[in-house]
Amino acid sequence: MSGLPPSPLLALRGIGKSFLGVRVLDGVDLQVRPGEVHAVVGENGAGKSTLMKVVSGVHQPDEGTVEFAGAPRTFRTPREAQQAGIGTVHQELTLLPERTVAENVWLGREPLRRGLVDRRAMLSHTARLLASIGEGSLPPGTRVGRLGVAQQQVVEIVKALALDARLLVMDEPTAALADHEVDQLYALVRRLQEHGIGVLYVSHRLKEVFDLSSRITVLKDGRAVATLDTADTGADQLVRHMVGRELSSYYPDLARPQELGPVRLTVRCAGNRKLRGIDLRLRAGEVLGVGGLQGSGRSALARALFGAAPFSTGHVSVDGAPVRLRSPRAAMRAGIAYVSEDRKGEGIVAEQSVLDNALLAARAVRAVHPGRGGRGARTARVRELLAAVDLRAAGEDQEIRYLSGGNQQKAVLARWLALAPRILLFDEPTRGIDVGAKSAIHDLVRRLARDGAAVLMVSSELPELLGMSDRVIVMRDGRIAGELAAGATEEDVIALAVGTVGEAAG
Amino acid sequence: MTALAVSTLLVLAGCATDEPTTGASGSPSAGSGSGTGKQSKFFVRSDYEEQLALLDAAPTGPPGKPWEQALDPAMVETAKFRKPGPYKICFSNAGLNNPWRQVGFKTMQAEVDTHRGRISEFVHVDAEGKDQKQIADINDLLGKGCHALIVSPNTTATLTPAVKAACEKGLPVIVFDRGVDTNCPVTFINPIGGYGFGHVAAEFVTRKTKRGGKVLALRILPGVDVLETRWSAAKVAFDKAGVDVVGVEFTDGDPARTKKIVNDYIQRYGTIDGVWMDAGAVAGAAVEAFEDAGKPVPPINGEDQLDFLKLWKDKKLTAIAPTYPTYQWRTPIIAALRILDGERVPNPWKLPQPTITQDNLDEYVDPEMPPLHYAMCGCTDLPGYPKRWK
Amino acid sequence: MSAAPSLPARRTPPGVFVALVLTLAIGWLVVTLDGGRLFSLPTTVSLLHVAAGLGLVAVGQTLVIVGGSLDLSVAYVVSLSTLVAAETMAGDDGALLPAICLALAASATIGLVNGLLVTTARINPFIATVGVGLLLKGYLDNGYDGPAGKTAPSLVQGLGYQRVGPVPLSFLLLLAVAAAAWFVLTRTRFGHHLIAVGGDPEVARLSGVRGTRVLVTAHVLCALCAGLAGVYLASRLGAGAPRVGTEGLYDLESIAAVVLGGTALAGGRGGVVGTVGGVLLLASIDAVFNQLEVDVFFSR
Amino acid sequence: MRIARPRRLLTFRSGGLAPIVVILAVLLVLLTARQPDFLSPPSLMSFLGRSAPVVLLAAGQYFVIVSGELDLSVGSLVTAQVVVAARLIDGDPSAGWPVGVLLLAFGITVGLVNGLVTTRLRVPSFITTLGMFLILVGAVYLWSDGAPKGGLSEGFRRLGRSAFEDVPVLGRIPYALVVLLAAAALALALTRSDFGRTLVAVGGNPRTAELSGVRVWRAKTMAFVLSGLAATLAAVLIGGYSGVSFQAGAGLEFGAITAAVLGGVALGGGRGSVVGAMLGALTLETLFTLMNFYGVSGALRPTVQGAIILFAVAAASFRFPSR
Repeated sequence: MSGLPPSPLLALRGIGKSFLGVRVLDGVDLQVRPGEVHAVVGENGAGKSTLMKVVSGVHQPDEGTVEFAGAPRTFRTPREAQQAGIGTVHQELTLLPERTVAENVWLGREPLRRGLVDRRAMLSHTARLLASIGEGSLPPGTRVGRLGVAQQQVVEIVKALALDARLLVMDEPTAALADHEVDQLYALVRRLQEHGIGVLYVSHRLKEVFDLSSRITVLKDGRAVATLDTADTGADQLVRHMVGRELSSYYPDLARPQELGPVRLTVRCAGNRKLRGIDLRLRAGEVLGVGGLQGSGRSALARALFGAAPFSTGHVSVDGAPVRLRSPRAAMRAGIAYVSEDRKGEGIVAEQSVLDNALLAARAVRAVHPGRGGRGARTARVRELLAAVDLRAAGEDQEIRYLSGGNQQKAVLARWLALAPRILLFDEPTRGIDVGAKSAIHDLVRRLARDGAAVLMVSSELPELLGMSDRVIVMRDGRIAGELAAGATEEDVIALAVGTVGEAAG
Repeated sequence: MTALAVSTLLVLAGCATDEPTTGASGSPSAGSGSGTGKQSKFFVRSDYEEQLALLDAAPTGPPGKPWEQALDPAMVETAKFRKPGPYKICFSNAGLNNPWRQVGFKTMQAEVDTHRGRISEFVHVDAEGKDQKQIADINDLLGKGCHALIVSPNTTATLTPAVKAACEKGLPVIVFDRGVDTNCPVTFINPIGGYGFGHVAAEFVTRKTKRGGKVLALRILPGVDVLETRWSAAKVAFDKAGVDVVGVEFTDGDPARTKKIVNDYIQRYGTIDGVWMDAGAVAGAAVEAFEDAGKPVPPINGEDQLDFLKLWKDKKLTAIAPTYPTYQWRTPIIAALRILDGERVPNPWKLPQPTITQDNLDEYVDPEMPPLHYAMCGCTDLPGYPKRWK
Repeated sequence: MSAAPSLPARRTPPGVFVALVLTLAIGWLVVTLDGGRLFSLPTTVSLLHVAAGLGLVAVGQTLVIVGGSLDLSVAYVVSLSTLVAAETMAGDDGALLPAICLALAASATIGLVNGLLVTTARINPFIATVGVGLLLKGYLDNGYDGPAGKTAPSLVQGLGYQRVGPVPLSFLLLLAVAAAAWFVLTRTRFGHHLIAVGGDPEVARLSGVRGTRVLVTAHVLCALCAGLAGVYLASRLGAGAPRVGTEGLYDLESIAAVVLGGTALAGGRGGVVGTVGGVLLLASIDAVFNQLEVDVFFSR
Repeated sequence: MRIARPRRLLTFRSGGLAPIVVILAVLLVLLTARQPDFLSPPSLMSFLGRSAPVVLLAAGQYFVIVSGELDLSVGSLVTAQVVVAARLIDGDPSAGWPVGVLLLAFGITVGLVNGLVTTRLRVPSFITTLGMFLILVGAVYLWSDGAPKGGLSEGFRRLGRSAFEDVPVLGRIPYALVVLLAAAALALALTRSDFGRTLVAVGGNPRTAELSGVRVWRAKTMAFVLSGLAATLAAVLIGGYSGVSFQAGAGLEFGAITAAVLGGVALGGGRGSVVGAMLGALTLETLFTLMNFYGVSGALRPTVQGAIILFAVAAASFRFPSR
């Protein structure tokens, strides 16, 4: 880190940023030299995305300074950062499929000639830029919608370069790419490097990080814990920097062997667009943790089991009987419940009351099983459940949007418990929930398992995953990369997730 | 524009300002004068006086055939249009969008049928009540080799350029029902007109309503010249007689709206002593409103539509039905043939405009005909009666 | 919101023009069998007149729809514009220019209101423009009892009835306006930004496009086009007509023309060329039906 | 579950009933000031009776709006039903019941088509129902050659026109009011049923609803069917009240939407109550009557409606399905 030969292109000093009192970035220092690919790695929630947004002008830091090209700068909007020469390649593509490559590249700053858009110049500039990064074969007049994802990624990069960018921020650029496309991207990044452009490269995939970068900064809990020269660093060493936190919180006891019941759910050779070759067995009384990086297929697995994004191949059986989980209703009929990771978007109906939210599923399937208890009895049952999950609200008629995240989650849980499900799928059950409510939900999950339910729990929080699960499977690239028994360490999970361990189980 | 808007507002607001302030009892003080508002901008005094004079004029022409009669005719030469038959006659129709026009058009078709030998083709284009379409229609018809063009304009002002353009083509143009702002057509056929209608009805209502009684005026739409003239004549009559017109309301020809309005007025004034209407379409609804409110139906005027005539007869109403006779749809065909023969025709061709009163009511009530039929169709002698009109 | 990249989407859809040719061919056949003539001079002139009125509105509508919005108040703007123009002219050729300017200014103001409601007040464009339309309807119903004003005779003779061969002056005006709109969409920054805002407002924002300003401008231009259509109709009718816009169903037909022309209702795709095709298609269908609806009694 | 505060009956939160009740009360005070006997039983009964169709339509529209859609076809459906009924009955008293059944079937069919095209073909509802509007207007025009034919029998008209006479205190109670009260009770029961509650969830968050096992398409289609049924009932009442006319349903769709919005039903779905929508319709009718009593031109109605829609929608933080 010392004695940098060329002066840094970008220098972040003591960057701090809080959202609603939560410290997301804390005194981050980071420097990018011209022509350097500087990788930023870290667990989910380590602050990578926020850091990138600070650099690209989307967020403004609460403290610390940003120096670019030797001068301190404040970027109030993305546009200001762009004008300064910082281009951003976003995780999701920000292209208009109906417009041509050239039109996309120059959007917002179309070249003018006598007050009119100079289309010829637009095309020729684009062609030149494409040629300069060795993508000359891509015709600038093509509609972006006709291009493959990798080519679109190229357009996205050219769009950033068209600003005469000297620093390129790339946030998970390979998230949407196939393997051979990733190679193309490598080549492209290397050529950028040759042009003296600095690249800030965020990725989950350690392989890419090692392949491309010259230095790596590891973020953990909002701090830059290390900046390492890639050449001198091994994968094990990197993973150790990424994890390694004391397990302080309390988790309920795991299942004792005699508490494990028969196999509830069996999945064989199942797959869909996002998943391949899924084989798993889930026993009654068991909490099966699902780990993996973002986009590895861990959420896709839960959604496939619930029929929200169903398996297109393979076999699933519940309690020995084959089932086809084509829709949420079908899954519900099979006794499966699902708590989504996106509570606001998929979990609650914000403007309805707590009671309405808790009754939603019971009401929805009543049509299927008419006459299963009167309405009064059902409402009474849900009221009991709301009490059982210890939901705190001003009243059952209060709109759920005024409740805390934890109480909202309890209402969602009560909704499912009203159906007495045999299999529960949790995706990030404690995301965005305060500590107290979190352990209450952990207790609830365990209690459900103890009462005979089979639980599958997706979590990106390693302590939670390891603390709650009787068994952990780790997803990578849509497959189950491996399985870990209780007592595994965070390093074990990360190693499987990023793929430093050989394709043990994949 | 604004001035016009404001003035119209004033017209309408006039009903409010002149209206007696409601006391605690809610019953207004009586007979403070007429609430008829400003005179319509369509009102032309000379036309008004002319029409009122025509009401008493004796028609010339074959007796018993009012559609061939003319009032106070001034004949014009048509020799230059003389052509050997048979003829192709074209008709640009403003629309068929109300029962009056439907009855009229059937009558016209029947009239054409009586001239089978002389008319080889009768071309009809329906403008569906759209000015734009009628302009295009007239333009289209000019290319179809018509020997004569009959136009029933959708609106006066907006059709004038198109009719002028047609005249310039040199073929005889006959306008009926609504007029145009040009003298180029060979003749303009219509009955005496709105002033006559409005006047007759207003006189009747004035005469039958007790002194100081409250009269409600119901109008269909603003801006339709035929209807505007009816109201403006009634206004003159009411003003002259000092009738207390408590409201002038537009019904849109919507019976539901009519009933609501009448209902509101009955509530507001306790009783309404006379109803004047500019058209008969919603007269039935107005009568129902009184019945539903449990009030006696006051003196009222309607039109020659059978539902009203039947109601009148069955409920023994005090009523009158001035008409805007549908037999005028026969006249353009007759006129066209005369013009093509080079015979002189009256211009303007003013048709008599009979009124149905208690005395001759029974002649016109035919229980076999549908409720929306117009009794004054002059069609009983035409081929296909009565089936064609059912 | 937008189509998946893999979906095959045409750039300038020739579909509407194929449909146009087919309609004319089939229409010609049917009308001929029916004993009429579809391509007589008067019929052609009428067709082009219908296309001119609808086209002017539809070209404006294209701009807002491409921008991801919509304008359902155009019919009332058209009516209002005929009235403003005809009443200001009052039959006087001298007042021609001020009258047209006033009509266009009134229209532009309504467009501005629409634009601000949609962008700044964040009201759904459908609701916002219907709301504004209802406001205007009340004003027109209340303030006007039929045709008013008198169009300057020179305008009636010129824009209203003058033609070059079978082509009315008004259709040439439409072509000029359409060409201008095409030029704006393809050759100006505003046009590029408008399409981007329609395609994805967030992408446009990240690329530094000022979406509000662009969309408001589009609404103003749309209302201006409707205002121009009003001036044309005033020239055709010789007077201002408070119900001509709604009678002509200019709101719905203009949207239909735009959609037929291959412009996506969600925005971000399409153009003026297709719209003109859509307008001609609708006008042709209209002409064919008009010819067929001509009742001919005892033709031999 | 722990309850910290007692629940309030009328809260001023958005979507609550308090605002519309206050507006209605103010209008009634103004109206009574002008016309003291407006609140006397006979006048009030007749006002309620003749307002019944619009109130019914507002209730129908509530179901559609709360599910996140719009139904613009109701006005044309009312006209179509009245015109069809008149032509089929043509004064024949015995045809009343069969035609009534036919009308119901027709209303349900229109609702089904609206719903299925919107949900299954994923056409935005305002396009679907606008198309339905045009189709119905065009079809009725073609079928009747531009002017209504035939007539309704007295028996058929009784529901919309007659009343229970000589009721103590109230005087006469229009049948229409009884129909309205029955329909309102039914609507209220529906909104409290499983269907009604899930429908609100569908409008509030279709993803959540889908993932909780709700068949979103079915719920929305049912809402359209209910709107079609309400339109049918309204058509019977309007036809009965005033007989056949081409104007029978003109503008009622905007009236119903305005009423619902005025009553606190959020365009975009998920919020509002059917009682609010019905009170909204009553408020709108009161407002129009008030305008009439104060001598304001009826031509200004659209302006009032437009202003209400714009204000109400701008005031509520407005969401709408963007598709």
